[in-house]
Amino acid sequence: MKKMPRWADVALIPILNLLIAFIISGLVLLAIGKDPWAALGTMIDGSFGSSRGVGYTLYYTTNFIFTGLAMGIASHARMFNIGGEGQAALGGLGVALILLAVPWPHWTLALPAAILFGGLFGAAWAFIPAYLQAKRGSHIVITTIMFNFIAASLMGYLLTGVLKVPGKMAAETAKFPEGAHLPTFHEMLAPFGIEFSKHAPANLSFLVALLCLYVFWILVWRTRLGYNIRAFGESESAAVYAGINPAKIIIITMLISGAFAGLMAINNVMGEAERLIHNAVEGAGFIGIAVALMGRNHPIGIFLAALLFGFLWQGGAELQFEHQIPREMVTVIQALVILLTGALDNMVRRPVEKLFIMRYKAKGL
Amino acid sequence: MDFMTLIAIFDSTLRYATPLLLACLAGLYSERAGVVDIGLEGKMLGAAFVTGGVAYVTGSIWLGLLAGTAASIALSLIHGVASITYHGDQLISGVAINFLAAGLSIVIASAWFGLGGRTPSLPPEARFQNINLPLADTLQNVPILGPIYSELISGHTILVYVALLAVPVTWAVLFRTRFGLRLRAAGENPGAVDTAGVSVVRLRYYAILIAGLLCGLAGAYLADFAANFVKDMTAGRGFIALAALIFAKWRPWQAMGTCLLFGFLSAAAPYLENKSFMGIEVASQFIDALPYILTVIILAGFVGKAIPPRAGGQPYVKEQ
Amino acid sequence: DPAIVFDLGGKFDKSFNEAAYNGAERWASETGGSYDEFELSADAQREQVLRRFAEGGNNPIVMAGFSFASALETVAADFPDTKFVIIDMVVDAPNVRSIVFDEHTGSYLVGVMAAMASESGTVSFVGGMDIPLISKFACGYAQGVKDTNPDANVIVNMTGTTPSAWNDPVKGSELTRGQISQGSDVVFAAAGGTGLGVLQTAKDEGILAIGVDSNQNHLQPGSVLTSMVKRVDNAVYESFTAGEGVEPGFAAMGLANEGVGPAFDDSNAPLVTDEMKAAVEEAKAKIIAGDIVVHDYMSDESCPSL
Amino acid sequence: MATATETGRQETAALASPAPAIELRGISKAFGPVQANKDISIRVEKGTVHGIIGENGAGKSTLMSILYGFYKADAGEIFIGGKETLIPDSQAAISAGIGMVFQHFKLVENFTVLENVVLGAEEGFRLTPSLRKARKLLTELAAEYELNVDPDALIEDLSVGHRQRVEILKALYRKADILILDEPTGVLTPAEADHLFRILEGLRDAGKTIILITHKLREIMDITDTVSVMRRGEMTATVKTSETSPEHLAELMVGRKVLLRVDKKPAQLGKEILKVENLRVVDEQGVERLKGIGFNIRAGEILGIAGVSGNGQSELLEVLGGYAEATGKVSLHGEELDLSGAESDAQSRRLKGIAHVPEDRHEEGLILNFHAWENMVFGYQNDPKYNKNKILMDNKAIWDETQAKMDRFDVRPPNPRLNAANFSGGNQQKIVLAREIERNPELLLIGQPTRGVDIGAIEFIHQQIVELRDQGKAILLVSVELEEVLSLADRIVVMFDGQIMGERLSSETDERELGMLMAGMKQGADA
Ligand SMILES: Nc1ncnc2c1ncn2[C@@H]1O[C@H](COP(=O)(O)OP(=O)(O)OP(=O)(O)O)[C@@H](O)[C@H]1O
Ligand SMILES: Nc1ncnc2c1ncn2[C@@H]1O[C@H](COP(=O)(O)OP(=O)(O)OP(=O)(O)O)[C@@H](O)[C@H]1O
Ligand SMILES: [Mg+2]
Ligand SMILES: [Mg+2]
Repeated sequence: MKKMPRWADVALIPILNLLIAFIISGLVLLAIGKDPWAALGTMIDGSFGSSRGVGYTLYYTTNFIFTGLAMGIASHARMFNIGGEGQAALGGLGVALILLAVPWPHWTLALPAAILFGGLFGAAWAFIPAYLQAKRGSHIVITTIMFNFIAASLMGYLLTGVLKVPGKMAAETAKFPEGAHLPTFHEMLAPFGIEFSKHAPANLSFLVALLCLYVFWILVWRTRLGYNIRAFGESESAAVYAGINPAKIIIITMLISGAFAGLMAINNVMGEAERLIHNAVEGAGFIGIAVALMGRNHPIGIFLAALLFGFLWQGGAELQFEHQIPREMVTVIQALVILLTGALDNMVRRPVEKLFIMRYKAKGL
Repeated sequence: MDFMTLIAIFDSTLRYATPLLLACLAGLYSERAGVVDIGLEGKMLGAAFVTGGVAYVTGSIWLGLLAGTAASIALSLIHGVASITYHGDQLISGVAINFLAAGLSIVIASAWFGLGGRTPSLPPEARFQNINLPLADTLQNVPILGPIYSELISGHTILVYVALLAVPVTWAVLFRTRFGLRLRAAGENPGAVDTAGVSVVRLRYYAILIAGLLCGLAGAYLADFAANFVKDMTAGRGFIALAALIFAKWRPWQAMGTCLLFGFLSAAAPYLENKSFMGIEVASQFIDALPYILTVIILAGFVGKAIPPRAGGQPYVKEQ
Repeated sequence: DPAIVFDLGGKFDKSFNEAAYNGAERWASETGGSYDEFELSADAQREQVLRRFAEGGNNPIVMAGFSFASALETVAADFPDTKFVIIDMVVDAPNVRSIVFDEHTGSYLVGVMAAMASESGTVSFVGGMDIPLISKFACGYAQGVKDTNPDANVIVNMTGTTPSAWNDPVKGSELTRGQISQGSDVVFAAAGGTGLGVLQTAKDEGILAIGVDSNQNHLQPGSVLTSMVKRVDNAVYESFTAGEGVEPGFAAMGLANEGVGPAFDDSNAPLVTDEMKAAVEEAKAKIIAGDIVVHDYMSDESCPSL
Repeated sequence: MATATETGRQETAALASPAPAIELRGISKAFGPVQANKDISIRVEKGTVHGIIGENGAGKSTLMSILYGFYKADAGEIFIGGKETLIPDSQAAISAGIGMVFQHFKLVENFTVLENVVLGAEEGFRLTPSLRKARKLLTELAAEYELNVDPDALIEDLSVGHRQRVEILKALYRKADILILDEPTGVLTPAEADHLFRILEGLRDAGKTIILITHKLREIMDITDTVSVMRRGEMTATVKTSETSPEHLAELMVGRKVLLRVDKKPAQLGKEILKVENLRVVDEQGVERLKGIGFNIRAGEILGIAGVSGNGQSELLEVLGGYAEATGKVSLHGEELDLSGAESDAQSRRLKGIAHVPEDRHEEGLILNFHAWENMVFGYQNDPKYNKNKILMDNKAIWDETQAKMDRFDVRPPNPRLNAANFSGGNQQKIVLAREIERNPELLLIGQPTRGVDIGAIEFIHQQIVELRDQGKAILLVSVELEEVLSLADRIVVMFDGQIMGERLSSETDERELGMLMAGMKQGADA
């Protein structure tokens, strides 16, 4: 049965894939006349070399964990939720509304409320596509694409209208009250005598994201609901035989998915911007698709993939500072990483597998 | 709304629909053969960029079209190698292609023209001419039918007619040829194709090559229409085409109907905008979202369940 | 060295950021100096980049865009010895120079020209994303049109509600065609890359267009009536030139100091009549003198002329 | 053999017999580390029917797939008609005159019969002339070999038997001289199977060579000329059918003596468990699939439902299993069940003590990509036994129980962590049975219990069912295997077209009578 040892499967192959992606990226850099080694050094140093770099990397990572989880849970029910972008935007609306509505005295009170409202609004935005899929058979891919566009319009309407601060140019809400300020890493680590940059956006949400990874794992592999979701995702006919109600599973899964996406708002809206700005999601919903796919819908995979993309975003920004490499280069590197680790996996896996099988045979296993 | 306005709206509908339709048919070939393609957007974008650049440099839109199509096909081939040869996840591969095109087009364009993401404007001689169908001028003054013929039907660039023509051609290819039969079978049950002695891999490659070609035309249309390439100029049309494909249940005539409908909603929207300024403030976002809202409503109310090709999205693996 | 930060649209947005970029380039080529630059790709980078530049010793640091305000407020306090220049927004700090433009008055003047150039009595406006800044353009424009020809009809369309609205020349073109079919023969585009499609279509369809931010008259010579330039380039150029000595405080760039206004050059000379020029000069004088009050959309977020 | 002299000419003089239709030499094939075929050699003479038997996973299908160019062998040679032939792909196999009917049909469900037949063998670029030509040829073939199917019917509307005819037609249309059938009767009714064998005999008489893979020894005895036995990837024996017996073959196959008949005591009937009255089912297309049927089952009784598949048995199981809507009255222990088809009914039925082994283990009974231990509670995941609290499942308990059940049912390999997909058909079926039977249900619904299962496992499965009956439980057995129904059931109900054609005690009826009823001929049977 065994084709290769587990470490090769979970570590060696992805690392080889990444290596190839980086080599090709390096070639592209060479082609536009930049030094790839220096670029790599800058990226690593810029994203992990200082506490500020780490703070940025983890901030982006946090966003991608949430959207990755959103995509991941839907995938377990074999649903392709392209709507993470819109759901995260609505999550932001929920967070903003509740944080602006109440003069929060302390974040310990504000955070649960924000989690509740962010999740609720994200879930609500996922509900209609879910309901239409479950009851009317409308394809979830189309409806979620449409709901991304509709969300953008809705947010545009609200942020240039009722929610905008009168007299201000920016399409954004007022700043949230002081009491809604989430501790940043700097504030969190100071009591332990650890010096962390004051000026990095990473905040308590990162811990919430880690918690969500754990919750996701429990949910999918340790609860009955997760069991039902996976069973439904594997085979609808078998699920019906087992008494699992497809419509209910579709709707519940999408609600959870939307809630995860909506939770992203506690990081970017509550934790970083401290107000709701237009287009705050900035494509994280789409990155989430790649994160979940690359992470094989498993929380550890999602975490690693999110970290990788966080690294690319932060390290890529440093490329611009240090080497005047156009910011689109990061998009190219991202594309290559997704392609190599996600879609061209077998290109590396097959030869490696052959090597291992040859070794097994030689050893007479 | 008077008659000429209606003509103008339909005229605009046709132009909006053209790139959608080409991309939608591209997706149709690909998905009918069992290869899901969410990389339509990226392929269009890549083609638009290369078309814009090459047409400017050579002064010939035809060479631009050729090069743009080649670029789109190259992206298709990446999709093919990943998802057909290496049995990779088709969705991941599509996502990657979208990113790749978005990034590379700008990186290369910057290095090439130094205008950032843009390519220089095409002079009129490096663009497609509007084709005036025979008698268009003569018939112009015939009531009703005259304007319909000379304004609406006549006077578009060649790609509009190519897109419209691609619909019956696609139908005929899919349902009236050996190739079409095999292609559809590859998307429904590749095992049946394989055991019938036909290579599934080759069929799927053909399908994605055709998809690359059509996306190339769609991208070239955009570059030609705007007379240059601008960063991210596809503006989500690839995703709308994908939605149209599902809406049309993977059928060519329905695809045309859907793309025309989407085109119509986009074309009509600006006419609906309130003429009072306060009205705009309230309504413009709503008008903007209207096509999407209507799509959801129509989908929920009238279209019902769309059953994709059964083997869609799965790599064909016969031996591990 | 000085440094400049471009907003999310990127330095080649054919519009605002590009104007800033041009100013920086002009400074570099004239003085032979060098500068650092950064194009944002995420909102969270605003504070990061300002800090990076300040720590790196760049001075002054110019940022193009109103969205920098809150990031700048915190960063400026941390680097009292660094000078910052923010364009399009006012930040009150001892080491910050705030430069804002009267887009509405400039737009008024191109409105005057549009009304005079129009034969049909219908003119139009294509905006990019529907945000207050664009409404400010639209509103000034409409007032200029109506004051010149009270019977004129102004059609206003916005391209979209997502950032892709700035980069959709195809839709810009279609919107223009729609406006033409409703009678418009002069179209003002304030829509970034989308505007390129508007200008192109105006040329293809034989009507007149008005460019924005940078001087776009040369893009489609013979079809661009004028451009509502917003001398962001000058603002950047002057800030760079002043160097560390850049003066903190508030600077309003309006008609009086040539901060905004229609562009006249060889490209549009054949299109601009002497009457137009005279009317523009007259209106400009009246606005400067306060005889004409151009309504600023931002003042009450409404537009009486539309 | 009439052709001996002809073929002999091409042969080297050293060979006494004529060139065999097929000869395989030293074929080996590994899937990764699994050695599916080990150095297999075999000769099949022209114009004969050659049987291949072997346990699940013995490597039969793999060997035939290699012959058909579907898989590539790691080593070995293939001779067709005495000539060494390379078969790198199915195209080569087809050119060499080989046709194959796979166990899981390779048909495009939403194509017509005609389209499926011409697929890959079209005449030219345009489809219409090919189809026209195929239609003509199809009519001829149909007449010649009694292979009637409507050329314009969609495959998805056809019964399994008809689909199989399409597969055979596909091969004949490609002028196959050698026809391989992989478990062709696994899903056929006796009548259909008989029909198939008549066809096969006709083909053999027309000079074609046939290789038949089956688990049913009776079929081997009935129709084959020679038979090969495979075990664990190796060819262990090849014998003339006339010189062997079912018992001997079974022993060769399993490696021990196998009981080929069901050994059971007379039923000890208890009180009535299930009562069904006037049950009606209308499907989504508005077709009435059950037309008001009624029957009962008592404790300690196996009620067999015989009938050609597609006559309402599946619907009956779905209704009783709680996931299809129906009207009428069904009572368990006298308590009426809700037939509204509410989605949670499948759960409540289980709570009421109805266990269900579905007809199709791949589509319904198992989640192929779940581990064995997860499958062991499939349908019972809500049982408090498997849950620590309202939210968390108790995986440890499930795991332990799975190990115990796998032991008791001799599931091989007894590894709870293996995915269901990686068990052979017989062992997959044992997992489902272990799950359902070990719950000690009041009523067991069981559909096609031994479809595609090898004889070693069949023996075991039958024993389990009888044992449950002897514990005083009620069993509803649906099977298209008449032999199975006759030997297992105490009482038999025959269904035809959604109705009950008749009811017989199994001790008082025979295959002929039941066969008549299954064909819808009441009078003939009663007479
Ligand atoms: N595609 C495959 N990939 C990996 N292993 C396979 C594959 N197909 C078969 N095998 C392995 O090869 C062995 C032989 O399988 P094969 O299908 O030939 O058995 P079989 O004799 O046809 O069984 P059955 O009676 O159940 O049909 C199996 O035990 C299985 O482990
Ligand atoms: N892709 C695969 N990977 C591993 N094992 C496989 C694979 N495909 C088939 N097998 C194994 O090959 C053997 C035979 O497979 P086959 O499909 O013939 O099933 P089967 O036992 O005949 O069951 P059924 O009759 O219900 O289909 C089984 O042990 C099965 O698990
Ligand atoms: Mg088999
Ligand atoms: Mg089998």
